[in-house]
Amino acid sequence: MEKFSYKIINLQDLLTQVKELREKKYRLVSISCTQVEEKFELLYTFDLNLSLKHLKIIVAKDTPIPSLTCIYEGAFLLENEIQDQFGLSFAKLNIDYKGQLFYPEKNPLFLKNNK
Amino acid sequence: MPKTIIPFGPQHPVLPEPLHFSLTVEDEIVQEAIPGFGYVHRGLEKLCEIKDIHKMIQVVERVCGICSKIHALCYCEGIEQMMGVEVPPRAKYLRTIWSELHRMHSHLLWLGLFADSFGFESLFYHFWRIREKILDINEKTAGNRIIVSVNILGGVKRDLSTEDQKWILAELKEIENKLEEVKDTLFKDYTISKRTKGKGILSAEEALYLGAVGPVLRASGVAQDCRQLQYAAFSELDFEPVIAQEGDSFARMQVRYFELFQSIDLIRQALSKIPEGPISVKVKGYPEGENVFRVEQPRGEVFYYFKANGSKFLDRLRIRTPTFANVPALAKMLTGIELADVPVVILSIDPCISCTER
Amino acid sequence: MEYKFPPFLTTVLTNLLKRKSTRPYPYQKRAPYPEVRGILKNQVEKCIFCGSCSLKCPANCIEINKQEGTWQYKPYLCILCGNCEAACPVKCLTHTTDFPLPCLEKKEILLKGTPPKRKQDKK
Amino acid sequence: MKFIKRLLLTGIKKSPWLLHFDCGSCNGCDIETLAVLTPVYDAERFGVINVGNPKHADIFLVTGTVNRKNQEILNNLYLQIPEPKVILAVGTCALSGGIFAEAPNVIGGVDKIIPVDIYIPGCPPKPEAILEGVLKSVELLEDKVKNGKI
Repeated sequence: MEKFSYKIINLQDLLTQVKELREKKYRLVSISCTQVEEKFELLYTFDLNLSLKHLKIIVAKDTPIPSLTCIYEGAFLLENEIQDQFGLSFAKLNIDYKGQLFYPEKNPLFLKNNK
Repeated sequence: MPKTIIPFGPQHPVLPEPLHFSLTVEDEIVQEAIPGFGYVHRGLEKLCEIKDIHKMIQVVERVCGICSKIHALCYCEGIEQMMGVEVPPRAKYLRTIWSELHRMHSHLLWLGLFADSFGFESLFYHFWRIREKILDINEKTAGNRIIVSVNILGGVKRDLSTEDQKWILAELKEIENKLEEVKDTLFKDYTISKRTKGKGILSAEEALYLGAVGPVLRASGVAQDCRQLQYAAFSELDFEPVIAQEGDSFARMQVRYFELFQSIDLIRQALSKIPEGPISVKVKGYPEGENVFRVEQPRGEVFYYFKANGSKFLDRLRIRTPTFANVPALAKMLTGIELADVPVVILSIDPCISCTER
Repeated sequence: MEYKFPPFLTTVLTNLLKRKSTRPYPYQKRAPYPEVRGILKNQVEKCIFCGSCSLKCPANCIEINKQEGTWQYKPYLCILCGNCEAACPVKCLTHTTDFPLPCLEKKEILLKGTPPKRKQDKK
Repeated sequence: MKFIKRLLLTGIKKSPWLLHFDCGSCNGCDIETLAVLTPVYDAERFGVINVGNPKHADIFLVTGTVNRKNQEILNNLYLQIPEPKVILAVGTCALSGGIFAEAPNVIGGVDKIIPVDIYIPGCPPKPEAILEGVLKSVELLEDKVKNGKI
């Protein structure tokens, strides 16, 4: 198996970079969110013929993140999950559960200081 | 005809698990399907902050009871890769054998439930009777019927004796015969082809674009199987991904049925090549850094992301399970079909809700 | 539609002539396999109250008091993983092959033994 | 009146109907419960049928932990089952939360929301244990009918 490596990109470049990958027929595998102190790291993973490509963006809590749903329609579940668990917000989601995908009320349980 | 919204689930006779769909229906034809979740959500990824890396094996085994062994395999191989632990070859083979047994029991379970969804009760019972043989193998060799708990970091807990290996081969022969017996029924029966052919079609282009994985992707004609990544002992075994071209519910059944024979073949190959030697090595220290790992589950590719900080607790464990990836494709398949076909199409992706929500 | 013989009918009919596959459970009990993990038993006279089982338990179902020599086990929390059995240095913990039976209330098991004397105490 | 009671008693003894609800289990207990109803363990020998409608059920079989979203559904189903009824909690998760007791979205065992009559420990319990529990619950049902005000 290949070694894990990723590329850190700017928030503004995200959509253009992902669009390029889509044209090369990459498949969206996952978006993984990690809280590192006050910031959040989002790791986007793409796959083409069983080789992986990772992009990483680092955002603060209040910055709206552009949604991938205009490029990959199926990203709405992954993004809604992050919205639920970490309280981040995504702009222009095609199906927005407003933080109620998993919990009946808005309550980001995965935040580190929130027990 | 006005549009009507029909709630499907969470408590529905055909679904063993709570899954909710809001179906917008116009004149018996589904126009839009919006999934709803949260009835099984536990938040177990967060447990990695209070349970150490060894105890987390038991937690990830309980992400899903059906493919528990393969979750543990993915977790262990991922952590071992991070720490640079070399697992003894015998342990690799044993992991492969148990994971293929799990794939078989999961596929048989699904074939039964699928038969139940279109009302073929006797076929449902037939498949579940065959499945008991695999559970007996699990119980005898690993000590539990479903959650076998054999994996540890650095190897496996239990060994297979020569008598057990012989017994497994004999049982496999019997299972193979029983499966051959129903081949005609599955592919030639009028009811089955009427209920499944042409229902829930997904093209290869759409499947890739919506991120479908596993048998759903392979039934659309894309030959992608994560076992080709050669984790565990798969590098030394021969196999070709099973594919079908039509992309409908029938094709998905076909892929899963032939994967059963593939698994039988893989177990036979593994049992004939299994080397002697120790079954585990001692793991010292704790992992540091980031890693991703993926393996092929019965339902498709599972993706693990680890972030560790050198202490005995992981910083973050993220699990992207196969059904989670298949749900957008399912929502797409449901549009444009008749309301009466909804249960069949939902079951055709083999939904595992406890995986999806974790 | 042209009539076709349903292929599963032959299987169903031959099944009628075969042996029953049902295990008549309450009347006839199947012998458990020797490797099965069932109820957890502690031979408390052998136990040294070292605490490794409670450390290794992923569900925190074992509590140990070293001074008083008590071993407290909550069967309703136990997930039968077998980690404690593997961790025990004196092999006093064993899983029997019988499965835990249904009960009307949640009970804890409290065993009392004599903790081994420390070296300073012996002097 | 006595005659009706006796009729009810035989009815409930010979065919206790079962409602299965998965409330956040890992599927292990669910498939074991289903395995009990299929040929190898065949609970239909005792007249047990898995029904989808709570109003038809006598035995309520719950697997898994309770979380914030399904506690209402669990309570709803419980209220809809007519008396006399027996509640079975199957598996370690349903008893106490098991390994997930500390997870962020888990409230705990089933008995935090509804009263439980019989607990079946095990992770997952063997089909034999579930069958034993179902048989025990038939006895309890009988007691409830005998001592009830019907």
